[in-house]
Amino acid sequence: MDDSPRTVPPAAADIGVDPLSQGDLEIETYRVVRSDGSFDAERVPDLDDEDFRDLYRWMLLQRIYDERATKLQRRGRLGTIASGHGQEASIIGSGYALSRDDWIFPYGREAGALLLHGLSMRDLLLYWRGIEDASRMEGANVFGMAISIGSHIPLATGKAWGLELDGEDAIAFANLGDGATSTGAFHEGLNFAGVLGVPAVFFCQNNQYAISLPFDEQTNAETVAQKALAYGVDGIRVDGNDVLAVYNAVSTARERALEGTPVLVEAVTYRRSAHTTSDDPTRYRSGDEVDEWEERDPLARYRAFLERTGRWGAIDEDAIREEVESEFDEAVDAADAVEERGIEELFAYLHEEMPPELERQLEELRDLLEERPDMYEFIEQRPKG
Amino acid sequence: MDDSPRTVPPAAADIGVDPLSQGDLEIETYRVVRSDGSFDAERVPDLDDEDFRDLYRWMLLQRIYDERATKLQRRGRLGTIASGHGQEASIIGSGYALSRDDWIFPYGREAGALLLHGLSMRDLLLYWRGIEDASRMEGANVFGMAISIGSHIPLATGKAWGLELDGEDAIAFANLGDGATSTGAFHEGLNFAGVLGVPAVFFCQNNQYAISLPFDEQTNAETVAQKALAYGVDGIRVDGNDVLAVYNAVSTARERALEGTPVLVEAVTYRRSAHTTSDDPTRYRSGDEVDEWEERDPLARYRAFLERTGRWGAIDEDAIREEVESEFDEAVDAADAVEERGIEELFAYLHEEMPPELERQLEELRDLLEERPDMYEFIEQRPKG
Amino acid sequence: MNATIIDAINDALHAEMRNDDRTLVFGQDVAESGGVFRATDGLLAEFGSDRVLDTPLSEIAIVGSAVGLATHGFRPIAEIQFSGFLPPAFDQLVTNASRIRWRTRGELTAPMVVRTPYGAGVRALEHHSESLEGAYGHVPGLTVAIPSTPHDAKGMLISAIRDPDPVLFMEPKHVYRSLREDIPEGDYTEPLGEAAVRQEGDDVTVVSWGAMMHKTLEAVDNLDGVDAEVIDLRTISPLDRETITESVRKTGRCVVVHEAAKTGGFAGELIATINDEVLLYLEAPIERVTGFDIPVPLLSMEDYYVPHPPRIEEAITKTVSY
Amino acid sequence: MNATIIDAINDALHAEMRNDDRTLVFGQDVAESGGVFRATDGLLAEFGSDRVLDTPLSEIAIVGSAVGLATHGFRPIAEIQFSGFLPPAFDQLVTNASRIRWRTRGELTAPMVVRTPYGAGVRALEHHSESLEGAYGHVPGLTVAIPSTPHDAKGMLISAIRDPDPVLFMEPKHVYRSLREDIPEGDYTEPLGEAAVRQEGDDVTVVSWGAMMHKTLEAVDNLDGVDAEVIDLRTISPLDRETITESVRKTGRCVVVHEAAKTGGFAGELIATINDEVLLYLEAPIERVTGFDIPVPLLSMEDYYVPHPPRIEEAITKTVSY
Ligand SMILES: Cc1ncc(C[n+]2csc(CCOP(=O)(O)OP(=O)(O)O)c2C)c(N)n1
Ligand SMILES: Cc1ncc(C[n+]2csc(CCOP(=O)(O)OP(=O)(O)O)c2C)c(N)n1
Ligand SMILES: [Mg+2]
Ligand SMILES: [Mg+2]
Repeated sequence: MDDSPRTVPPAAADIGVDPLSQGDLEIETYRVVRSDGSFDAERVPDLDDEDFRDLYRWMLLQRIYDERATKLQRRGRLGTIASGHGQEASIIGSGYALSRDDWIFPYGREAGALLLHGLSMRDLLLYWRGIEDASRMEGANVFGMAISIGSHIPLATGKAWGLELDGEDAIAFANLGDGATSTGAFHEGLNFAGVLGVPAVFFCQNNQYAISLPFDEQTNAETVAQKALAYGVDGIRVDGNDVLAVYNAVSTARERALEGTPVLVEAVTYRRSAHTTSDDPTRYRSGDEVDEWEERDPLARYRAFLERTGRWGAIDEDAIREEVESEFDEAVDAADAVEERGIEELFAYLHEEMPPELERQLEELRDLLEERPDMYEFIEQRPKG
Repeated sequence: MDDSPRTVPPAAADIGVDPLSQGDLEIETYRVVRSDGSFDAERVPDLDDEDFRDLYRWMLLQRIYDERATKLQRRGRLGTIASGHGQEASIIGSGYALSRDDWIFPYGREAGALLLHGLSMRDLLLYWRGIEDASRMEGANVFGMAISIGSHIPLATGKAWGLELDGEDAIAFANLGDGATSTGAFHEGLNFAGVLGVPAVFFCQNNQYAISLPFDEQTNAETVAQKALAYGVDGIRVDGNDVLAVYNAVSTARERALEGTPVLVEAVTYRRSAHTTSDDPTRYRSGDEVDEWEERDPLARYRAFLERTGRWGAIDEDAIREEVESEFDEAVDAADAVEERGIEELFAYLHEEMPPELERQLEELRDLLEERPDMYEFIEQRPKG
Repeated sequence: MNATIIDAINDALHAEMRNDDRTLVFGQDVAESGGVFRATDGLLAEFGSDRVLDTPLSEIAIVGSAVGLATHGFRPIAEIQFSGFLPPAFDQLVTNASRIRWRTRGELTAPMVVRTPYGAGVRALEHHSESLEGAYGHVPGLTVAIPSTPHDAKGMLISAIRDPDPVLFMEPKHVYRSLREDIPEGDYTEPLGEAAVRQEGDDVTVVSWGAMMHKTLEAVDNLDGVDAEVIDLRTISPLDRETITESVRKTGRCVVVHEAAKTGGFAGELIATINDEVLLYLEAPIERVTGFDIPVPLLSMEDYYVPHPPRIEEAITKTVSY
Repeated sequence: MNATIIDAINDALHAEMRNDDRTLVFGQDVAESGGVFRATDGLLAEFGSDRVLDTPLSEIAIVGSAVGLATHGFRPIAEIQFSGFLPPAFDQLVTNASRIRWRTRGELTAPMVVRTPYGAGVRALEHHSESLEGAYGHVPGLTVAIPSTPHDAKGMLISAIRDPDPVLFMEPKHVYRSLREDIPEGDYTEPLGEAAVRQEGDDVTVVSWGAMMHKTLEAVDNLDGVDAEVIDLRTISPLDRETITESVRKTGRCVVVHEAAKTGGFAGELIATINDEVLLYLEAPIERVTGFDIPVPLLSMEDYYVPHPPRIEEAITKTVSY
């Protein structure tokens, strides 16, 4: 038994083994509008002027929302938040391509898409203020925020499965980042979706970073889109700073999904802000890079398109801005007006029927609070967020 | 806010979004010897006659080992075992391409490769008899059997990383089945290997089933090899019933891995036996299919090649058979001769230093055994396995 | 009908699949082959491939997609082939299944069951014999149920399927086929969250669950002159504290038997509960008879690991004669 | 050097990376950015990118590859960014890390550390505040260590890195920066598996660990006329049973404080241990002050969840006046 080779002869060069390499792949990045505002006329989606205006409005809303929310956070009136700054075209282009009947699985940066989907801004602010009620996502087909990265992807597969079984004309739409693609949950969720052939679209905003990790260290794959091949689902790579391209890509993906082919869409974009309000990006990336992407600003590009196509004249940016600002003001006021929750809230909602032990725990806490009514005053007194 | 679209207009056909589909891929299945024994002369590896003979010998050994182990199991002298019947070319072709310095991560069916790698047959039998000592894998660079499917893949990545850091001229070689490719551990392990560029080869024997699940329900991807693209590593698809093709494929993969590109190799083969000795495959697959694959028998094909190339004359199959049979007999005798382990074995080896509580537990058991020495007689008396 | 636990589970699945067409069964090898233990045998033929499916080898996706389906109004009954393969899906249990209702203030719920055979004793391979009910029972919002008899297996499984919240249903595979009893045809339920007194007695309370229940009964049977009260816990969480404390109030002595490793095992919670409520009634320390603080050994020695009636007898004798 | 816990951890990493060139640090954002809590700040600059690496968002791969590296003779020190993201890697802990030595009868070993910040109180997002030490402490073969002071953080982390077996090192992030003390320069170790008596007393033993240690000390301080003995458990597993039982033998009363949910939490093991060995010394039931049996709420209410000194005071008073 000991005569087996201890060293191996190198394989001869001419034996003809020709591995499949990603270099063999050609992956186009779909684009409609070039950075200077020039565009491929055939690809311009067939939308009303109002829609073209709305797309701009919503991108602007996303931008203003992020700015104002960040300020609120700095003033201690929101918890940690994650901004979509720089990703407006990806967020709005995708959100705009969805039906209200679709189910969105958010992961944090897509405020505009959620609001567009019917969520109230008040609730979104309450969520970032750390108030569970807001996760009810009332009136909108929106799941709880997937703070545990990737954990929602198998849920989206299950939801899509349910939609399919019920014959509904709607999809499950999972938002995710490039980092999420490295999780086991992503893999198992996409693979199973592929096997089931359910109406799910997995929308990855490849914003080049997962906190400090650049995309080229997240995976050795050159694109996210090619990961679709591992599951036999379709992959689309789209310029994520081109709102019309994203709209087209997601519309197409949605149709394919409804026909039984799940789609992984990669929107190539850039996170221009810090990861969250707790992050300092100067530790890990250059200002030059940030500047470069500033030049590819999605709003500016879309505005150039609107100008070239004569649509800009009818758009009153200041009016939109004002409208959005006051919408935000109102949302903050509405959020502030929400009543403090009682400690009962803590114990409710975990079970349909509260188990005796949990009731006992609530009782004990109530008793103690009667004795020491000021025990938690420090909580009620501190800043919101 | 309520003016967002409730229904979505279908995307126009001509907007030019052209998703990447697996249909776009062309994936060759590498082959050297065709089923009739004819072959591609350029691809025949440059091996000695002795090597050509050895390859046959080891395949035969794998076959005989599986048959005899299955019989032993039926007689209650081994636990559940998993046979490599039908996969001999994949097992031996890959094992033969490795250096003894490489680390094999086995998953269960690759007896021949492990024996070739220096493991003693006695130990292999002891392992399937459920005796941990055998997992020591003495004298061979072999990890514990990955019974939890896929769980070993990140370990192989870590091991390869260690080999790389130490500048060793060796790879980590993970054996796995098609089922394992659906696990999160596979995904994260391969992706991380791709990022690190470590010398790891992931060798998937796609034997068309994971217990009862056919490959086309395991994933919607048409091949395992294409999953490499998700990680930016290389992929090779090889006819797993062609021992020379597997040898070439793994040799090439090994070289690439040593150069910094991990490789996922898919050997297309077939599990001709039941999944394990506890399985009844007639519940889920047709006899016709099994017969079809019997015609593609890897030993017969290789023998036809040896005949055509005039090498068969020098091979005395009966002598090999006899030699292997007696090797097996000796291994069984040696396994039977291994002394019963004492209960101390149960408590050792979990920690370098046994914690006091575990010592206490051992003490208690010892005390009880003193009082009731026959307490565990039933265990000692029953069949081995 | 005269049934083993496997028969009872199979029967419960049939019954509830008939009752409620929103139920779905899926997992590895559950459809075409009827499950590696045949628990799901016959379901595919009766209910078709829309409702009975084989899945890829993906524990995360099995549990995660069950959550997604459940929020859509289905009642998924997922199988994890062996409890040793549940850890890959632990995150889905903790992060999603157990708290979807909580996270959405009742807007979305996860009425789902994850069935899994657990425990040692069938001479299976490594990782096939784990008992981690203590860890799962510590996850708020997750019901963990463990039947020990055919009657309960059917009745509790039907309850689990109807439960509005997620249930991890752990099946003692060691006694899958070794016990038979008559169980009712058609549907009936046994409540979750309620322990059962299997045998009344005054001298000592012995609490156990799953396969250990039967070792306990054997031990109690072997002991002459000890009048033991035997409690089958049946549900790890939510815990039926009353039945336990009531019994100990009466007997003043207690032994807890479980197969999982001792340290951090669920016996701790039971002892803490007894301490909370009936400490002053205790006439002796509560004994634990458990697996040792090691992994379950491979098959040649696994039986040394599992609590054996003599160990239980010893503990009962010690407690009673304290 | 005057140090916070974060400083101490950072210092320990520097010290041990200098001592032993087989140590490697990796995890999400540990290299370029120095860690989201800056625990690994400066390591990349000093030790280079071969030994200090950012990994993809892959908890399974982080823990699994650490096992592989460790078996190759390295000493990986992996970071899981928040303990709420450890569940995806639970299987690697159970199936590989904790039992490689066992599975190979000592042939391969996994001298590795998984560091993770745990617990609530920093107003982080969902899934950032979990305390599952009870579940991890139930996995045989896994050491679970939790320091509560800068001095211990450094000394115990150095011990963990040098430990021949895997250590899950859970860091109480709530007090990462809120405490300072002088700690020795250079290397020193604090043993794993040994509890520390933080304050001696005769009336009642209060056991705690991590951030709760400090709430406990605050509560004890607030109580006049109670002479409490305060024990910092420091290691969940292996458990230092002696220090606990010795103390309770003296005081006859005990309160356990932990942040994790009550049911199935590690207090159960402590109470069981006390029951085992010093039941007859108990003059009152042992009280548990714990998180409630719910997930940690989002930031607006998380502090209601966390044991607050008044709750601890109440429990101590109740025990002492029993
Ligand atoms: C499972 C898990 N691991 C780690 C984290 C910590 N974390 C929060 S966001 C983040 C990066 C996410 O990157 P990406 O998916 O690209 O999304 P992006 O933030 O860039 O939009 C990490 C590592 C987490 N939330 N969940
Ligand atoms: C994580 C995990 N899940 C489930 C199982 C049960 N199981 C054992 S082998 C097997 C199928 C494996 O299929 P494959 O990877 O194709 O290998 P093959 O047996 O076909 O060689 C399954 C599902 C397991 N061992 N581990
Ligand atoms: Mg990103
Ligand atoms: Mg297979």
